[in-house]
Amino acid sequence: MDLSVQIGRLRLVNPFIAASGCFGYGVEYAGLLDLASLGGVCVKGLFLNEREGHPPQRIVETPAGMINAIGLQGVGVHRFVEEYLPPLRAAGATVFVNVCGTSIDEYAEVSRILSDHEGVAAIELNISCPNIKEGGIQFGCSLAGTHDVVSAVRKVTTLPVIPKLTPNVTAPASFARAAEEAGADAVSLVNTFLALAIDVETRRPKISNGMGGLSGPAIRPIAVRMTYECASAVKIPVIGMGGITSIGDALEFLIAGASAVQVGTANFVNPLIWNDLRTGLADYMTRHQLSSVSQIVGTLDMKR
Amino acid sequence: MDLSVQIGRLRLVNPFIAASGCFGYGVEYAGLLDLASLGGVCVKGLFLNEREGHPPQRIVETPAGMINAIGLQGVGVHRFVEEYLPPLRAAGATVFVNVCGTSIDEYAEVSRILSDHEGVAAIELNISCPNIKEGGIQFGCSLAGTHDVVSAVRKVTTLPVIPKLTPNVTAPASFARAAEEAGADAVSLVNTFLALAIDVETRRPKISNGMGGLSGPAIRPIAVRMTYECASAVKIPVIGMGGITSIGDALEFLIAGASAVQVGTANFVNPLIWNDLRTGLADYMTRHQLSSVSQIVGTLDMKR
Amino acid sequence: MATPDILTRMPVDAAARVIANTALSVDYNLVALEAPELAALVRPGQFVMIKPHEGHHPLLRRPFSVFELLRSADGRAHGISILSKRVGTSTALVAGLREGDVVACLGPLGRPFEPVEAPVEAWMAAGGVGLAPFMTLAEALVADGNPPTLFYGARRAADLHCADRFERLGIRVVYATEDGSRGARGFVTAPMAEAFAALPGGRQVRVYACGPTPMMRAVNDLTVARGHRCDVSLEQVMGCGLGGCYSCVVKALDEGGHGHYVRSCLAGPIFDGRTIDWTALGH
Amino acid sequence: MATPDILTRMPVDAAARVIANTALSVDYNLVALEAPELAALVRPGQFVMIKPHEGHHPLLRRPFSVFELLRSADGRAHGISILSKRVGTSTALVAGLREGDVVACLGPLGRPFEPVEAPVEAWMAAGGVGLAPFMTLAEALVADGNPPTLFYGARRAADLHCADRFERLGIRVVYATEDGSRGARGFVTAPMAEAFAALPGGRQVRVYACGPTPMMRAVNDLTVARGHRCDVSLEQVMGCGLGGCYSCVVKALDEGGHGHYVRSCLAGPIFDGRTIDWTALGH
Ligand SMILES: Cc1cc2nc3c(=O)[nH]c(=O)nc-3n(C[C@H](O)[C@H](O)[C@H](O)COP(=O)(O)OP(=O)(O)OC[C@H]3O[C@@H](n4cnc5c(N)ncnc54)[C@H](O)[C@@H]3O)c2cc1C
Ligand SMILES: Cc1cc2nc3c(=O)[nH]c(=O)nc-3n(C[C@H](O)[C@H](O)[C@H](O)COP(=O)(O)OP(=O)(O)OC[C@H]3O[C@@H](n4cnc5c(N)ncnc54)[C@H](O)[C@@H]3O)c2cc1C
Ligand SMILES: Cc1cc2nc3c(=O)[nH]c(=O)nc-3n(C[C@H](O)[C@H](O)[C@H](O)COP(=O)(O)O)c2cc1C
Ligand SMILES: Cc1cc2nc3c(=O)[nH]c(=O)nc-3n(C[C@H](O)[C@H](O)[C@H](O)COP(=O)(O)O)c2cc1C
Ligand code: FES
Ligand code: FES
Repeated sequence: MDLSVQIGRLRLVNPFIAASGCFGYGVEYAGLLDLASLGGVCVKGLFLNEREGHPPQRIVETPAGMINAIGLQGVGVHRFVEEYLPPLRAAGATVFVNVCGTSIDEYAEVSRILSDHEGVAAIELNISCPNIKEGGIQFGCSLAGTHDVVSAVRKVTTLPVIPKLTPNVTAPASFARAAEEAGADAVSLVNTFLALAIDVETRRPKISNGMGGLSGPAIRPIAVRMTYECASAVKIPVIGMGGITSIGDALEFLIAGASAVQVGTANFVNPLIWNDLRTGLADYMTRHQLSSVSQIVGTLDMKR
Repeated sequence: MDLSVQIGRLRLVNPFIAASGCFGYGVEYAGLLDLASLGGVCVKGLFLNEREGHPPQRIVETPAGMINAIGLQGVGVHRFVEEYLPPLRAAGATVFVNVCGTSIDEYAEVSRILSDHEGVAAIELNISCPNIKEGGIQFGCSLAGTHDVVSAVRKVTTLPVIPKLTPNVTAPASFARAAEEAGADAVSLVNTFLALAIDVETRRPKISNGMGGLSGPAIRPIAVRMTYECASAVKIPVIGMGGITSIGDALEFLIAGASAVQVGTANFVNPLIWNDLRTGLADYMTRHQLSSVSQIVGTLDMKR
Repeated sequence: MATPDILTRMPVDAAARVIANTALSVDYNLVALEAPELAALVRPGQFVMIKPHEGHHPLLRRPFSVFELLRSADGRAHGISILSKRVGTSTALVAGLREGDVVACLGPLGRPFEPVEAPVEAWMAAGGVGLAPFMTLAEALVADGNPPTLFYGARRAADLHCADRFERLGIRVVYATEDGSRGARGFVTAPMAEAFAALPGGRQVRVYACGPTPMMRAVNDLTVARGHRCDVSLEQVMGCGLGGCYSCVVKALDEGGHGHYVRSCLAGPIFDGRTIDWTALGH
Repeated sequence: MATPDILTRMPVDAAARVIANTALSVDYNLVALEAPELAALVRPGQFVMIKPHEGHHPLLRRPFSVFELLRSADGRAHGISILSKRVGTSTALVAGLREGDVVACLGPLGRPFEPVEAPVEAWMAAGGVGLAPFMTLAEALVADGNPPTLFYGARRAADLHCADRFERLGIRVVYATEDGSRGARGFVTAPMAEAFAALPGGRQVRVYACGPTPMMRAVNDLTVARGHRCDVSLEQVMGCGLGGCYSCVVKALDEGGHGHYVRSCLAGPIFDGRTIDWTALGH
């Protein structure tokens, strides 16, 4: 069964991509599964330089979800291209790099460096991380900021540019449109929801950073809605995510209009989920007599 | 133990209020529990006239949550004051009325009629229902709209006016400020998150209206965050809600800055939750040697 | 005005201990629950809202008809049983309950069946797990000296359960199976139509029906066409069972034939079939 | 460069059948799991990530040390046991596991203990459920002909479990309880200090410690002050156990004494205590 999907000019063997921050640099999983069997591997957010991230406790569970404030700990783009990109290439992974910045220049610089190296399939612009003070979400919560970051990166790379949108706004679709106008090849969403869990005995936040980002099944119904809104608003492909734990969940996003999906939190629970997703999709396509994943994308019937 | 709290000039016997739409008109519960033992009973949203609501299926479960699109079925304000207000008064309930409108005039008119009757303790303005086409959230998603509805109602009533805010915006705190400036006595939040669940076999939404509002434990960490943001932004009291299922959950909202809380979805699961909440609060106050609930409100220590 | 009616309901939220859980087949279970206060209040055809587990998965309770009243030697009801068919998450949890487990059980809820008095005949039409609300009705009718007839349909003989319990009450059971493996081949409407044909002139019948919506609709149509009344027990998705959420509505017709959504947990689940807008029913 | 190291890990995700679940006390359980492929890979002190239930409540797996390797008559490891102390939701679910239940069990994970060779003495310092990683280490040391001493502390005698299993391996167990109900009164550091005092001059010791963070820190301080090395097994909150989430970090000191967050599921959970920034440790 052909499970491949097209994101702009990028062909993925299947629509299932490991979400950024939930799959390390990919290499950590090479002993457990075949990285080439994933539609894509989106690595942890990278700045120009190394970053320590927030002190622990960095995660806490919530009903059907979790809050994280990792603070984008990472090795920086230089160490990434030297130490991690080669084994990823060797493993045959389709590598998405999640690019961070505290300034527009930094986004452009990191993207430029990545473009100089073989083995990067696409750039996902993280303009939506709720967990860092400078940069990130400040661009993702402003239409002009979104436009400017995308335009700047667009100028320095021919790689597909995929801004990742935040759900913490009134109308994500308007951000998808701003990204499209600025030359994005696709958009991905959702990043995490800004959230707070309190230890009532100490009256302090449960995680060290105070607030963090909510992910997991809890957010899925909101993420599906936003994916539908964005896919209805733009012509470029949409990559949907938020709480996918099964093929049924993934299909909701595809039917809502996503051309591919990312899986984050569920990978922690079931690192072999990728096999289930592939098998489940093939089974669904057989039952519904479909020969291409594109026949699923955006087929939601909203009429009463 | 004195569990009472003050919302403006309104004194509640305890901080636990039944949330609108999750407790019928209150009278339905009079056979099961003593309505006077609740801090307040917020009745289902009322327009001027009767309203049929959406066709079933109206609810669907999601991970640790549920989506509803009831469509504000209701008896209208006239039947309410005639048929339901008298038994509520007789039962000793502190009655919050959730007021809806398709126009600013309708909000004002319903509020005026309610003010003419004994037994209404406060007016909660539902400017945040995601489930109806006209009115509601269109005011709640615009700062000017919020301001105008609150001002208009403020003019026609001396009852406490409590606009209920939507979480489907970038910065709920700015809406709390707009409400405060327009003369609101308090704000309540959150209403439900706009959400979508899809039946992947039929490729249609699972509920008849298409989209609906997500409530329940799933949303709690986001609701606590928004409550904290609003309480930090305004001087008027904040009533927090969203996914409260236990005293621990309720305390998170109080510590984040809510002066009282509402319980919606959890009441479906455990209609006697009110007893547990009262007992649990008294126990917490004893353990922490507190003599007044106000000693809990807004005591979150956000310093690292 | 619905208010006074509403105020009379005083359900109990019981922490009910599982006395026994008997698997009747791969998907049917009979669960006996200790709940004396609740059991004492049950009227025919009422239901309970059950949560068989801790935690939020799934979030909400589920409605189940009270199947049997469990009685002590002195005749006092000390518990109830439920007949559960596994279709999803909660019914799977119910199937997995073990003796000694405790389930949250709220009830009794809903408008009960009105048992008719002789000489009006009582016929019960059950499809599959739609059998559940009829044991309490049968007992009431038998106690009133008006034993009913049970028309009991299922896909195949293996899906017919607990009929012996009705026969032990002295009730005539007429079977129908889709594959003809027991009783008439086809739906219960076939033997019912025959029974109507054989009915002595002038004899009135009250039909009570519970099962899949198309089956209830067919039974209602048949019954009404013959000039009798059919009370149906509708199964809507219920969020609370108490009138709190307005999720469980069905479109009921007023005297002018105009449809209004009414809460089936309060105004139902038992409805006079003539008052239902069948085309508006969800599934 | 951590990459090559990472690539050598090849854990297995086993659907492990519960062979037995023994309640040792009100909060301690010993759970035997059938998982031959996984068991074959285990090295001393490694852990597994377990999900004892279906559904999202709780959402994530939980880390547990491999306690024993269960061996067939021919000596082949066909399963593992875990020693679980009930502290919250998942450990309560573990306590409730019944024979025949199947749990998702991913492992083995983490950097293992390095068993020292004679003449270096091996001392194991366990606090409470911190005993768990030491059985596999003890077996390796015994097999190498260098049987360790176990210093085993708990609040009270009733909280000391499974020590007999160590004694059966021929290991000397020195007890300490906070209430003095067995062995020395106080913490394990007291008998350890005595043992250090009694140590023949020039004799080297490697201490291995696992237990509450303050206990491990005290043991490390004591050991390092006496000029020996202490390897500790840290317990951070872990989201994945595989290096995917960066939740489990501890601040490790580089040669210049500068702290960097490293993932304890990959770089640990076993660390040389001198390389840890103890003040930065969460709890
Ligand atoms: C008044 C009343 C009395 C009932 N009595 C009984 C009884 O005695 N025994 C019994 O086995 N069942 C009874 N039911 C039906 C029972 O409540 C449902 O089967 C149950 O809620 C399904 O829960 P679940 O978690 O197993 O399924 P879910 O996982 O929630 O759903 C599984 C599938 O079943 C469908 N479904 C869920 N609820 C309903 C429903 N109410 N009607 C139709 N389809 C539904 C869902 O759409 C889904 O496709 C009764 C229902 C009502 C309203
Ligand atoms: C490498 C490793 C090996 C472990 N081996 C064992 C073992 O063999 N046996 C055993 O019983 N336990 C072991 N633990 C600890 C065990 O993982 C936790 O007790 C468990 O995760 C708690 O889950 P819960 O759902 O029961 O508690 P929760 O409901 O998640 O939490 C209950 C309380 O415990 C606290 N808590 C949760 N996780 C931890 C943690 N990792 N450290 C400290 N406090 C925590 C929470 O903050 C909360 O206050 C190990 C931990 C690690 C990291
Ligand atoms: C622990 C953790 C770390 C994350 N780190 C990143 C990151 O570095 N960059 C990014 O764009 N998103 C990050 N995310 C967000 C996820 O990529 C994803 O958008 C979000 O978790 C929703 O998907 P899920 O519900 O499947 O996890 C992180 C999420 C988690 C849980
Ligand atoms: C079935 C249902 C109906 C609701 N109807 C109303 C309503 O009429 N007016 C209103 O302001 N909010 C309504 N709400 C929102 C709740 O009052 C509350 O804001 C929301 O559910 C979050 O709280 P919870 O998670 O405790 O349910 C409704 C919620 C549910 C679940
Ligand atoms: S089930 Fe909630 S109103 Fe009927
Ligand atoms: S537990 Fe996820 S990186 Fe260590």
